[in-house]
Amino acid sequence: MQAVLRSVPVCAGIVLLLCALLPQAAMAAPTQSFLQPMGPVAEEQATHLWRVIAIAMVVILPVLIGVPLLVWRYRIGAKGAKYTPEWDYSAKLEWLLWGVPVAVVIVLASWLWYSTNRLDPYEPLGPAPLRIQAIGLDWKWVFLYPDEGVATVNALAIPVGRPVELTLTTDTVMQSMLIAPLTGQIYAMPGMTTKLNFAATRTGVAEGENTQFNGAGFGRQKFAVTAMEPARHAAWLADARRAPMLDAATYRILRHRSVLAEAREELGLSREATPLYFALPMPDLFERVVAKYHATGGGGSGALGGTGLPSRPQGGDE
Amino acid sequence: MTRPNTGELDPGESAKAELRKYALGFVISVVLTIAAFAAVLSPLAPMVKIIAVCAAALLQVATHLRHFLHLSFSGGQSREDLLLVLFSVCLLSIMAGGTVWILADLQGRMHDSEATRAHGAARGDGGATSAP
Amino acid sequence: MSQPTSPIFGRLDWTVTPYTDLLHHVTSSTIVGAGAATVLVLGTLGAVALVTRMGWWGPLFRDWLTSADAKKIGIMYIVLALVMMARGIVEGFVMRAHQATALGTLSAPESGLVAPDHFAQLFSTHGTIMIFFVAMPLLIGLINFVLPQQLGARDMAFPVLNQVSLGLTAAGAALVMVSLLIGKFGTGGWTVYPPYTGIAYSPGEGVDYWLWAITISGIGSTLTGMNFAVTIFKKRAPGMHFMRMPLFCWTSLCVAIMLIYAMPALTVSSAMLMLDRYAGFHFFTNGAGGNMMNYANIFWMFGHPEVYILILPAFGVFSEISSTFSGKKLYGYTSLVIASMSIAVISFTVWLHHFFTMGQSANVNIAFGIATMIIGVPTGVKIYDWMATMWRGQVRITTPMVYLIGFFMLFVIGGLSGIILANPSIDYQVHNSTFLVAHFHNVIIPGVLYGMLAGIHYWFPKAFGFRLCETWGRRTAFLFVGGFLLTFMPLYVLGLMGMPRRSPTFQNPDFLPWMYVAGVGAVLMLCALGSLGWTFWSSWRRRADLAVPGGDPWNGGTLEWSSPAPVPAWNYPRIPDVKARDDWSAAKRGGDPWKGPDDYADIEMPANTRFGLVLAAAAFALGFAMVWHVWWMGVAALLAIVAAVMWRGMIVLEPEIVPAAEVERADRQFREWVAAAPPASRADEETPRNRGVPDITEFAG
Amino acid sequence: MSNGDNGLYPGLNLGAGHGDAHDQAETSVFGFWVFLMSDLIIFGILFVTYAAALDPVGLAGGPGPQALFDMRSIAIQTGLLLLGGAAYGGVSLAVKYDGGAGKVVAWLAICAGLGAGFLFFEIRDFLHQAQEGGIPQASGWLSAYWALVGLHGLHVAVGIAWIGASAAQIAVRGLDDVVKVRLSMLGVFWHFLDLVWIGIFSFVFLVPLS
Ligand code: HEA
Ligand code: HEA
Ligand code: CUA
Ligand SMILES: [Cu+2]
Repeated sequence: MQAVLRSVPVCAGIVLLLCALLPQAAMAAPTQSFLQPMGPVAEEQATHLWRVIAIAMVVILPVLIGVPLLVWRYRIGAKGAKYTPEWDYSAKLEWLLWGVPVAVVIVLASWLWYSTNRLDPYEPLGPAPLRIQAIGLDWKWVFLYPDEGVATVNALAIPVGRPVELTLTTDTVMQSMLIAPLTGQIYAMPGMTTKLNFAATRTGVAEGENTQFNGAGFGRQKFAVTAMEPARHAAWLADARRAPMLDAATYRILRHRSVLAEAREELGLSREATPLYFALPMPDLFERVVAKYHATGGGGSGALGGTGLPSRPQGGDE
Repeated sequence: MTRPNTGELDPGESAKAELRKYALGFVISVVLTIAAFAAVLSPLAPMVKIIAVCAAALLQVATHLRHFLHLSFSGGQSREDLLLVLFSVCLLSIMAGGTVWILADLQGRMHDSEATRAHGAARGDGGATSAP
Repeated sequence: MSQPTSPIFGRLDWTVTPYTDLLHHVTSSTIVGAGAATVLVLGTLGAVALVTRMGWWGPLFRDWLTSADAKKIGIMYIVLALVMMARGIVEGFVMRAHQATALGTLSAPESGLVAPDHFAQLFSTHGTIMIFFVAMPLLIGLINFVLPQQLGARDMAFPVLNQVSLGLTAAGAALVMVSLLIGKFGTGGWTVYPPYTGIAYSPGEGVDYWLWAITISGIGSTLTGMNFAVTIFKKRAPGMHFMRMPLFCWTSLCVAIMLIYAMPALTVSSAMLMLDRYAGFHFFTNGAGGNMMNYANIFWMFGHPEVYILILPAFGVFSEISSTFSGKKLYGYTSLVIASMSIAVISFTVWLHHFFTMGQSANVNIAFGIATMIIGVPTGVKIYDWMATMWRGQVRITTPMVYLIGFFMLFVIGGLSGIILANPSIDYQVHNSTFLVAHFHNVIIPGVLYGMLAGIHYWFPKAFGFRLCETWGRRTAFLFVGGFLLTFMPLYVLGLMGMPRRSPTFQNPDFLPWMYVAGVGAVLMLCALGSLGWTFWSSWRRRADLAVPGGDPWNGGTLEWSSPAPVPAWNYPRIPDVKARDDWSAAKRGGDPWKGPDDYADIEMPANTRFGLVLAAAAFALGFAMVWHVWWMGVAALLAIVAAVMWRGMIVLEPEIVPAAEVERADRQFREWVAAAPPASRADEETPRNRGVPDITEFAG
Repeated sequence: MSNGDNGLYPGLNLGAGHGDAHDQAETSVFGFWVFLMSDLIIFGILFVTYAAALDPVGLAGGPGPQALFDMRSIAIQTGLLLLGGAAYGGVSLAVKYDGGAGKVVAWLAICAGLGAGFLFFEIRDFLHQAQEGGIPQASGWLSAYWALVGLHGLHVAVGIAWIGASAAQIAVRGLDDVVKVRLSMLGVFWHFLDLVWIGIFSFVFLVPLS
């Protein structure tokens, strides 16, 4: 029993140590974490994380410190410890037990309010954002720059300093796009559009990914986001514009359930995970993909492929 | 606690009273139902109609609970049952109200791109007339 | 979908077993699959052989399967949970082993122990089993065993319905188990979000297994909730006012309320998904007016209350043991009651926090985020109240207390990560990451599982008449604490590093060290499981030394400690007349607590019936038939269910009468034994001198 | 509460000296109320699903309320169900005050008849709507409509079957305490269907037609 008692504070120590160390460890990782932000959104999110932890310590630490002390002080047979078996209520203590957590929650809730409003992903970060559209496909992302006439698969390039407005949809099941060092995630769903507004404040490469499981290739639905100087970005766009066209036939191949490497193979390219670049002849491709799911009759299969609905039983509409 | 419907009264007397209660409930229900239908057929503004229908429905639900299901605050089991119903309605309104709020908000934020807006508009008046 | 359907066998044929896959390609993945199926088959055969050899079929059928006694039903629930748990834990271990070997590149196909699709089945079955077929049966079983005794009642309000609930839960569990051998389970996780789980993207039987298993067992749980609620409202012993009920009864009431009002949401969302899949409806499909967001919405209307269904009984257990093992009254009874009830009610107002990232406006997220944080207040109050209970007590570090201490130290970290997740702006980053996985294992294992294990240790003597070995019990508890820390703390790190949950592969080599640590932790968890098994086994072998026929081994305060151990079927010879909160402890303080009643009367006990068994079999047949499109069998099973229900509605079950003389004989014998037994003080608690008759000069907690 | 305080149920007249029967009745009928509350949540969720689908996206170009709903038939159904509900008052009063089994069965028959009439018109509407293209596979809104109204219809059918079973029980056992308790549960169920229908005719039919 003594041994048991002695191990309690040791365990407590380990827990505290882990709490302190774990986040440090996460910081050491490259480019995939919001703890090394590349833009204002992720930066504020990381700050808010530390803020919440700090405030909550007011109510958490008493438990982590108090419990080992209690166990030690009031273990059976301990000398000099008071024993008040009938004591079961104290009005003053009640005020404290309820009051302190309430106060902490009020503080936390105010910060929550502030940061949630501030980080609404639909709010533009500044005037004249760069418009980009993302279409989630099974196990890859198609990015469209409608104003520049450029499309890519699994590559996103943004100019440092200029706000970006990313509009998302999918042409398959529900997905969720996260570019941790730049911004949080948001769901993308067929027939619907959602938005992410963000900006990069320094150059670098961030990894983006889908976080909503969608089948066997899920673990490889990643892409690189490169934040570059505006001049380089312009050059990048110009380069991409000289690439082959993203026509309906190509799009239909991309829609197959495949990861990037497999899709490249189907397009007659090498089987590796290098992004694809296209010129975009259809500036309204995104709108057409969204509209597919609103077409009267639902399960239609237009030039861009079907909607994945089971074929309609007869006697439907019309 | 008092006992509702204990049957301690003269049976004949109480039967009549209860019958009257049922009858009254029935009459109120009929009136409210007719009111709701009449409102819809009337030339009132849609918003007014909807409010009228909802009000009639709520009143009628209350009538049924009171006159047919004999719920009341008077005590004993009826009271317990009524509290149960009220608690359920409370939770249900949280769930239903929350759902309406959430889904309406989402719908608004996800279908406001040019693509979906154009389609919604093209299909006009709530799909009432569908055949092209 | 043009899979051929035979009129007799539906879509069943010989190609649906994992052995066929193994014959096709021999990989580590198919070997694991076939191995699991083999374990299932051999395990079943072994169990059948054992029961036959020992001639246990008769007693099994008479004393257990057809029994309507809530205590036996409770024990059967717990056994069911144990069986399912074995699979759930092994799956957890395989997932950890897989991820430790799953570092890959973007261009090469996925590597690692199992194939991506197999991995997806693993997390889907693991989550489903752990939530619905381990945690739920554990807590429902414990409540079944304890609640009537603590209320001073003979049984549940509806004993036959209780049997039906167990049957339906078992039928659902059996469906999940069968999916190991026949066909495959779904890959949609335990949340089964469409459209991925719709017919277009998940054709085949997998999702249907989930749907039927969950619907069938879900109906069972709803009925259980009603049973608990009505029992608490109508079956309390005279004098047992609400404000005298032990805290465990209060948390049971909360669980009941949540089951009644939350389970229907699960039933509806599953039924709607079924209609989509079987009948071409468009509730959640892509296009045609389907609205997949509504699935998430309805599912979490159930799902969030569900997680508090899991935790509240554990909180009830902690309230009991903190007081008993501190030899002290429970601090802040009223506060604890208010806190439990507020957790139950507030839990219905927060469900949106599971989809902060769906795209709604900031004000919606703010409202639900703040509502979520508010739950921290009553939870914190409970924790502080238990600490206040230990303050100025005489704390014995028995096994349940080790679990309680582990709970204190670890659960607050899980709670803190919950509070972090409740901030929409942070959740945008860590939603769907392993940070979330760490959060919920961090509240479920130190919260729910430690609580249930503590409860099992605490009440085990009441059920079987002997205590569990404390030394091994504590060893097990320490292994669970250490194993937990190693397995799940790394997942917080990985989540902050940006690793999504449910990842069959990853490309970042920095993840690898953390994966190894977590893998070691999973091994420790397996050791803990082994140690738990050893605790049961070694205690059973020493049952004569550990026997506590006096029935009150911990000098407890609530009613159930006044009866012998094992407790007789009728619980109490006369329904007790309750005069105080912690009536038994008050009686002990008043002196002469073991005085028998003046006279005895016949006792009516619920009679045995096969109704639950029949319904369970029919429900299983229905689910299986529908999964495999064997329509005739589905119709037959449905008709059988309707017929059985009609039959039950028409007849009246007569209770079994236990004659007064028999009750009197048993009761007198017990009381004479107690009078002769030497009382054991707290210092002797862990020694063979503890025969379940405490020294009543010591304060009973 | 079980300590001797028997708030009796309407429609029950178990007489003095039936302490246990009253206890049991209380437990059973209260339990049944609890069950119905759970059911209420199911209906509630289906109601909001229906409401959420009542927009151009949910209608998905399929036929809408104006094209499918027939006010006259809805009015008839409402009338039948309302009468049926009120008629159960006859059952309750007969059980409570004269105890004549014949009278009880007669009232039960009237309830069942009115319920069957309701179902007849409801099914006729369903068939008609299907012919117009208003099948549940046509749109999210129609899926919700069929599920909600169909589930209510299913409840009515169960109610009618239950009435039949009750009549059979009266024939076999006579009007004893067990049957009385079961009749009072049936009563709660039958009135509950009316409550749900009020919601349906108001929110499913009348509001969209406004
Ligand atoms: C009750 C819930 C529960 C429990 C106990 C566990 C226990 C474990 N889980 Fe968890 N897990 C889930 C619920 C649970 N899990 C859920 C809901 C998911 C999400 C699924 C999804 O994605 O949809 C998940 C997902 C999940 C993943 C997938 C993560 C991902 O998405 O990337 C992994 C991976 O390693 C994992 C590992 C483990 C491990 C190693 C254990 C082990 O540590 C297990 C060890 C535990 C014990 C050994 C305790 C056993 C003791 C008892 C049960 C009591 C004994 C009973 C009696 C005495 C009667 N779990
Ligand atoms: C037993 C189960 C259980 C319990 C008890 C909890 C408790 C809590 N959970 Fe957890 N949760 C799950 C099981 C549980 N959760 C599961 C299974 C999921 C994921 C499902 C899936 O997606 O597969 C999940 C997911 C989940 C999410 C969704 C995240 C996402 O998907 O992105 C969120 C977000 O808010 C959340 C929050 C909370 C909060 C705030 C609590 C609070 O109740 C915690 C309260 C406790 C404390 C705060 C600690 C003690 C208090 C004090 C010491 C003092 C007072 C403190 C303050 C005033 C701050 N949980
Ligand atoms: Cu998502 Cu509309
Ligand atoms: Cu939650």
